[in-house]
Amino acid sequence: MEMYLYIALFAPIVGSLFAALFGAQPKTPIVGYVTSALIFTSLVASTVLLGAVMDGEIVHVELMTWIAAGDFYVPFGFQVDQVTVIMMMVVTLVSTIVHVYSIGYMDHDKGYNRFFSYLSAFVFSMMVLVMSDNLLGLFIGWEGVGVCSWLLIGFWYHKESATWAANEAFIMNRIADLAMLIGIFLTYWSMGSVQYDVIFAEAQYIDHSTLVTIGIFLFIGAMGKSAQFPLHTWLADAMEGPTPVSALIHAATMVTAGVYLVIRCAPMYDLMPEVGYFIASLGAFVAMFAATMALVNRDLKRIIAYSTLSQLGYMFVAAGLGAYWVALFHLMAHAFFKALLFLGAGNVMHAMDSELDPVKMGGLFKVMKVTAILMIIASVALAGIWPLAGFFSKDKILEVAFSGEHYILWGTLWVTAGLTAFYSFRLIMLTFFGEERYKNFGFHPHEAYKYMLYAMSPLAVLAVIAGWFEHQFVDFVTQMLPTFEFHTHHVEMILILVTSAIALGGIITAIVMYRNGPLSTKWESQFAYKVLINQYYIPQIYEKFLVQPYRELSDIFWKQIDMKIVDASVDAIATTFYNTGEATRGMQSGNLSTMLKWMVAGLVILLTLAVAFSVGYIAIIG
Amino acid sequence: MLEHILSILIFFPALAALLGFVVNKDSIRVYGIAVAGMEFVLALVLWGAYDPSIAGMQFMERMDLIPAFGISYLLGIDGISLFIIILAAFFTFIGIATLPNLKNIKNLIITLLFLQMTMVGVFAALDAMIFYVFWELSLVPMLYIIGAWGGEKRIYASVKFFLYTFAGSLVMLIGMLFMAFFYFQATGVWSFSILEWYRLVLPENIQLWLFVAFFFGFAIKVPMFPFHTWLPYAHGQAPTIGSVILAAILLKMGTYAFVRFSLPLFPDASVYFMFPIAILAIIMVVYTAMVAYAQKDIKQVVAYSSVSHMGIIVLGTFALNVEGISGAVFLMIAHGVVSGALFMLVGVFYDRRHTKLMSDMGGLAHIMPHYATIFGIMMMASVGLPLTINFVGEFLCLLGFYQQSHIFTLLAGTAIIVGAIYMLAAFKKVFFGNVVHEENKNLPDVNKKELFGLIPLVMIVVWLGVYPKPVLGPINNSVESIVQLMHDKAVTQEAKSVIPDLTKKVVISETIIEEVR
Amino acid sequence: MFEAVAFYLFAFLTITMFYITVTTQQALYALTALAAGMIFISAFFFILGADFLGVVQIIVYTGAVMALYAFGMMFFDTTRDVVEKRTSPQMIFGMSTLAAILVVAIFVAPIVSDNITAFYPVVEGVGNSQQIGLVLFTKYLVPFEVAAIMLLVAMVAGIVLAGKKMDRSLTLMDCDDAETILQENKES
Amino acid sequence: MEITLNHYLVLSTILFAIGLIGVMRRKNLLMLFFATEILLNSVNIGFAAISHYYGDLTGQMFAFFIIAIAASEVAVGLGLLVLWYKRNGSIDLDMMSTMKG
Amino acid sequence: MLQPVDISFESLNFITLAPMLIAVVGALSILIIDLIKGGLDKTIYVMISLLFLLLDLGTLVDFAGMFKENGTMLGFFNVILIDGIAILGQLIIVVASMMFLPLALTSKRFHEYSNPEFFALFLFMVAGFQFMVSSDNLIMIFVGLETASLALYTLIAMHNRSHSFEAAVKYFTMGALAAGFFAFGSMVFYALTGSIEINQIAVILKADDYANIGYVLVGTTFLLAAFSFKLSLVPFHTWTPDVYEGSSSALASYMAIVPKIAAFVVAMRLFEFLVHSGVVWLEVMLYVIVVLTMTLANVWALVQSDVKRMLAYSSISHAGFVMAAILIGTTQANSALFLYWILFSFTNLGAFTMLWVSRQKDLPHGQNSDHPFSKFSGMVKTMPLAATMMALFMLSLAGLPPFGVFWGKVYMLSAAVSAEYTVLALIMALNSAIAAYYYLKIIVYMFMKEPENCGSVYMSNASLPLKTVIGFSAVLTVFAVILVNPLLEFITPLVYNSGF
Repeated sequence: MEMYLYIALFAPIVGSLFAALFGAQPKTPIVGYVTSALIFTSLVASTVLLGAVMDGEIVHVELMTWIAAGDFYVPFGFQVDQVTVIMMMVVTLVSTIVHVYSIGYMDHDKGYNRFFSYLSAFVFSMMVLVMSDNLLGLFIGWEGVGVCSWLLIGFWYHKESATWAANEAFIMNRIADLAMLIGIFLTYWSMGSVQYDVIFAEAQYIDHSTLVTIGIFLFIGAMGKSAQFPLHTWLADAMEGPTPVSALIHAATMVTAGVYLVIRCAPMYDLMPEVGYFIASLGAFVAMFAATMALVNRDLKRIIAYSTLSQLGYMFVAAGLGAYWVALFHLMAHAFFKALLFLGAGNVMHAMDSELDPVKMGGLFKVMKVTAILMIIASVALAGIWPLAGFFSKDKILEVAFSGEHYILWGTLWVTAGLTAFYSFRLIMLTFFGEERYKNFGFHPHEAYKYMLYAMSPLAVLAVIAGWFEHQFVDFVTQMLPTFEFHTHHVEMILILVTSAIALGGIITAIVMYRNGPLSTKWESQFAYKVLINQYYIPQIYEKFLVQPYRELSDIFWKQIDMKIVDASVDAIATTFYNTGEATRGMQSGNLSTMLKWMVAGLVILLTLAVAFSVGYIAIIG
Repeated sequence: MLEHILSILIFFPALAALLGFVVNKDSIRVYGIAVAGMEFVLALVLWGAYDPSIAGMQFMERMDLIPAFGISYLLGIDGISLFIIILAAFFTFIGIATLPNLKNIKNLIITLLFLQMTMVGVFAALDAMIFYVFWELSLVPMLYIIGAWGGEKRIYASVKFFLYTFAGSLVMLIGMLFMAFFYFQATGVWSFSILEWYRLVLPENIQLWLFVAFFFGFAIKVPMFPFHTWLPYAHGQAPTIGSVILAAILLKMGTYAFVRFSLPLFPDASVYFMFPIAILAIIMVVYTAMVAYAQKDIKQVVAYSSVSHMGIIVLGTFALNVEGISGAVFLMIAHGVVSGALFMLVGVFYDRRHTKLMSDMGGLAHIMPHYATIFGIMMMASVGLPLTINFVGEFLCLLGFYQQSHIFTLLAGTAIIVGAIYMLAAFKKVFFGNVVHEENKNLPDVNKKELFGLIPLVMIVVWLGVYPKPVLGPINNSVESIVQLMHDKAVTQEAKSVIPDLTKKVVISETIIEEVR
Repeated sequence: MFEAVAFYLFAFLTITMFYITVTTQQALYALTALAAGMIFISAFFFILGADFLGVVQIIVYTGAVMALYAFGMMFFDTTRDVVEKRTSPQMIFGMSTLAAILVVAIFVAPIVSDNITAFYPVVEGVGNSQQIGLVLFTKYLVPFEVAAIMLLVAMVAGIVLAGKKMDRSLTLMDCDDAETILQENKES
Repeated sequence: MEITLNHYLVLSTILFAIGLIGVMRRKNLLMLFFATEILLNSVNIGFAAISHYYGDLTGQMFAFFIIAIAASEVAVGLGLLVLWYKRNGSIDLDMMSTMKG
Repeated sequence: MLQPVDISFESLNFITLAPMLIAVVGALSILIIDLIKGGLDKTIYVMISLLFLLLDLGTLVDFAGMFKENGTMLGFFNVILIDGIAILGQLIIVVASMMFLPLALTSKRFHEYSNPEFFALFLFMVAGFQFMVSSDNLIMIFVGLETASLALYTLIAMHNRSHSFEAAVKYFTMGALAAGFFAFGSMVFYALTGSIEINQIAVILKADDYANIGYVLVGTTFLLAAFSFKLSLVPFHTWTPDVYEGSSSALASYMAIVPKIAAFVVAMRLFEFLVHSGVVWLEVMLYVIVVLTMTLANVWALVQSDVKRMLAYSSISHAGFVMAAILIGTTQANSALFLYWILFSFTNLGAFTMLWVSRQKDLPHGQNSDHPFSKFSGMVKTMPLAATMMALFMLSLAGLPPFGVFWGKVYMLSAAVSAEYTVLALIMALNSAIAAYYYLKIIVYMFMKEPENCGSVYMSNASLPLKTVIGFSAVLTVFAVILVNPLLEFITPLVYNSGF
């Protein structure tokens, strides 16, 4: 099995390096094929591993030592267990689809080769992230996906907005990464290792406050990657990247890494329910918060991005409340339908010459039937309508909240479910139905390549059926993760009905409201709209109170402090000496009389001191 | 030959430099490459012959120079110095190999070979006075390199560099003389041998004073805030080769000296000053990173980033545990490679356009993709991406210091944020966007000569990032012996508790430790 | 009593003479006053029983040195009034007076010591010159000879410096001229 | 009213101070040299007096050597003056400040 | 009645006088040769002088051997005192004089060397200095000092140009004043103790327990002023730059070494016991003077525009540095004094000789002094080897390891540190840093600027002997580290046995 593990792990990087060989050249079609094939190989290997794990075999290998200093020892260790293998499946599957899809999507881009190189590198990093058997290995992947995300967001680096967004994403993630590092440090110094098996075994013996600190710091790390408030702004901006990237990285895989971390550290978080409750509360808040922003946004991809954010909030609620398997389940389901949604959006963009404002579209159903259907499936799944995947996973989360008697959380999520359905169908309606407004803007939309659509189809299938395997899934992952005791059997059906009702209500409202295209611009002047469209003014606040002061402070540090104080004081010492020299060189007037006077003066001074001293001496000695 | 390999390493380049006066101007480049190459091979031989399982000094050489005053020509290396020597040889080699066409190249190459002598000498010396000799002597070639081949304010920069470091090291010299005097008082003989000094246990108040004296010399060299202002000038004005060597090797002398002198000689003082120095280090990290962000000249960005990274090294050194110190030593190597490479990269553009202002660049990724790629890799290494060389060092430094203080580590850890900010901002300004300057449109990408220098660096960055053991292992062994020595020598209870006890390993402390009255 | 009178008289005279020497505008007055002062000093020597010294003082100073200075004065043509720019006389007098007061403040106190012994005691009844001679040619033989050398040096120096050879400077000439001069010297 | 050694020492000091005045005040080099003679002579009085009061000949010896030194100095000094005068036509020392700083 | 004097020849210890006599005889023979046959070339006089000095040196070396067995030697009624420091002083004087002589063999004609009297006076001067250091009798010291000084004034003037006359007159006049100080100071000590022998004075003062502190201090003040003049300590230094500038570079280099070491030896005899007597005043004064001299001289050197003048100030600073040894007063410090001075003399000689070989007869237009900094612009491009040499000497003077002066500096600092003069040591060290600036200045000119003239000017005065001297100094400067141990092993016992 080790071989399959290595294949699964290293196939993507081989692809990436292969693509990198052609990096600076114009499009080389073979690059796309080879990388896709290698990712597919990885998928196959993962599937084999899945089989093995299902048979109860946990694969654990140690490739080689990485860092060993003092008592600190970290190897390159990989472990394939139930959670890992699920993640591997999700990652490789979505990646394979995105790769194939990208062959078409990036067809005309001159950075074609580069793109595949980055994309495969991302897959590799993600695999490292999920497969590592220790926190530091996870951190490798963690940073690796960060870099790939930076590269891919800034893929069209001639665009100012793209590079800006890339940097923002990277830096924001770095803030969280620092917390994560601190968490790792604390783990090491309190438990003596960063290996999962050691720390999970050790966790219950250490000081509770230390454990809580570790938990909080690791979670802050997760917040960055999963774009939780207040580190969420980068995700929407990250939509500057090519759409397949958004599908893969900013929907299906990377952003869920935070959730994965919490799930992975379940044995630890289990010991600190107070932190878990905090996680859940934050998750619920973000779910609602992001959903509201999605309501009014006029950017196709950003809407989906906010939706992602919102769904991540759901996952955190589940994970925080201890229902780790539910979180993982929603993670998986979400990966499928959200990737599908993004890829669909990609098709639309492709058709519309990269136009993203749904207000300028409308009636696209006629020209892009398949895409439209795929996106509708994804949206229905997202909205959580039976029998699609989203229904099963989301419903479980609400149930979890209810079961833990966290009614506020439940209420929030419940409302959010309605909002989710609403904005999803607002998007669908604006894009595919109603008046064909795109004609006013001179677009000539066309359907995407066939194979792109074929590539998307597995996702569609999964978005539909994934939920049906809930029981098998539960059985499988709870071999490792703790099971969650639901106390809601008596109200289970009611809950389902209530939830489905609000989802359906949201859909119907959206359809009704947007059946004739966008709303009038009148309400755009309303306060609520302004707040939402400006993302609660948070980016502005960041710009004004963090970025700008930082920039100005840097300038002050350089020009005022470094140059004018620190450096100038050094120079001042030198110039003082020099100026003393200049000022006193007149002493050497070259006039003999003056020289003689100096000599006598020296004598007189010495004499004065001598006499003063001897008078003093005599006075003391007597 | 192996018994004298250190002497050979030191004096071979110097001798070659003298002979180089005879070599014809047109052939001097090849001569330089050949000599530096041989030196590099010798350094590799040294590595090959080095026994990583021994923690103490190896390849020791001893010759009495001034027995009446206890000065002897005493050489030896351990894991800490070995790799810096190799790095020095390596950078001189690729530095000479990638030299662009400058005026007076003969003088430059001869000077570089002399510089190489001093660099190896500093790291191989085990006698404080010999150490001091090379330490000071290294200023002269650098002075010349900056002053003669530098930019507009080169004279100001070079003289500032010289005087500043010179002044600092004179204070250090006083410290050394005191140390020798205390040794004399304790034993009745003069000695400047560091190994002999290691055996001396000093009372805490004396340690404090001596620590401060040594600190001045080292801190200016590192350079630590607020003694750092010579560095931006030196880097800003120096030619590429000067910056490369300065950043890669010369700065490391300061931090190396902390490990070699300050820690084992004054363990109690090290504990006493741990937090003040940590505060300075944090200021270095954050403040200079912010200053770097404000720069308009790409070379200044890299220069300030050097200061920032040196802050982490200092912090790791004063973690006073094996993890931190090993990390610091490893980061010295790492930072040497990465900042050296970054300076070379800046030089690549400078050679083409004779400007270092970022406003004169922009969109270079379109024109020079290979350049951008290598720069990108080095930048990522610089911001401490895992699986690159810097990460290992930075991680261990911070990890080590975390044992001493959580909050300080958190503050210093912001390095990974602020570091990313200025680096990414600079990268964006240089490489992203559209090409706005007409002159830039036809710039050639990196050529073979430059690749010859850069590719090995990229390989090292990745290799040691993925598999640091060949380097980290020996470093770790030697650091362990130092930490144990510190623990054994510590006088105060506080120091004993702060510095970990590693009694499982038998180290130098077996030797008799003598008390000063 | 006689001693006191003599002391104060000569002290007054010497001080006056020397004061004139350093303040007068007339070089001739200065020279004359100096010579007179020297003679009065020799009077002290006689009072103090240093007859030999007194004689030497008169011969060397009043004879040789003064003659030399007189010659110099004629040479330099300084018989007329010397115009000197005055620069802060207060400071000059102040400093000197201060120095004098300081030293005097110390010197008014008697020397307290039981350990002073005369290493070369004055022998009663023997002529001063005889005693001097004895000490000079035993104990101070070497300094005496060195003093002779010193006088030789002074002589050579005087000759070289004031001599004709110094009139034309080889240092300032270009090489050819210098060679010619040397040639001439050789021939002469 | 006995004349003690201190009287002579004070006299010597006063004369020395007068000599100092001359040294500082004189701009004519020749007259400056006079002042240096005064300095040495004042010391001679002191030596002779000490010699007398201690009954020791050493002081007289010193005075004797000082006279010799003074004489030699005059020779060399005048030689230099002659040289200077021949070159510059003046012995005013204010003329003599071509080197300074 | 007087007793007849009965003196055995052996008791005179005639040998103690031998070295000086050789020099005197040499001087006389030169005068005689000139009488017999005039117009001889300078080379013959150089060689004769060298030979005599060699003889002189030989005797001294012999002495050093004898000294090791017998300890202090007295001769001629205890007027001549040969102890360790006398031998060391004489050795330095003679060796430095020997190194000076080849500098006369320039390719250009200079006035002084064409006069045989120059060499005679030179040898007299050497003898004078030798007398000065080998006695503790104030008369002997005074007479020796004056002999040497009078000769030196003449030698300066013999360069025969306006500047050198000015220099000689200034030096002479101030020297006369200093002679007055010396005489007065001696008188005070004589009044105090009835003796003019330093050892005797020390004994009597100690017996009196320094009861007449006022007298002691006044006497010390005058002597300190007199020696400060000789050693060019602030504020008695004012003659130094002018005299160095006025005299030829060769003589300047000589003046920076020999008169000062002679004065140092005497100062050591004079002040050492006073410093150790617990007269705090002297310690404080010396401290202040040392610090002022080092610092101010450095500060003034910073602003100079002529290399020679800069070197003059730097030599003041070096003297101040070395004076610290007398303040510290331990055996190590006094050994350091000699070590420093020996090592300094080579470097100093080299530096001044570099100026000497570049001496032009006619100053180009717009050049006011012999060696302005701008003259050396871009020297490395036209005369790389010469520039390297010059840089070497400058770096050595700056105290950069491993060159000569550095070892002296280290040993001196170590002495300061060992005697717990920490602050002084720090000031000394930081002064080296200030000094480095002006030494660097010329390096900057030579290596970092563009040439303004063709390179020939730097060698305009060169000849084989001069180049040899430079090479010799350079070799000694570079490989000084090898010399240090033998020197220390030679110096320390000599100093220790002399009781310092």
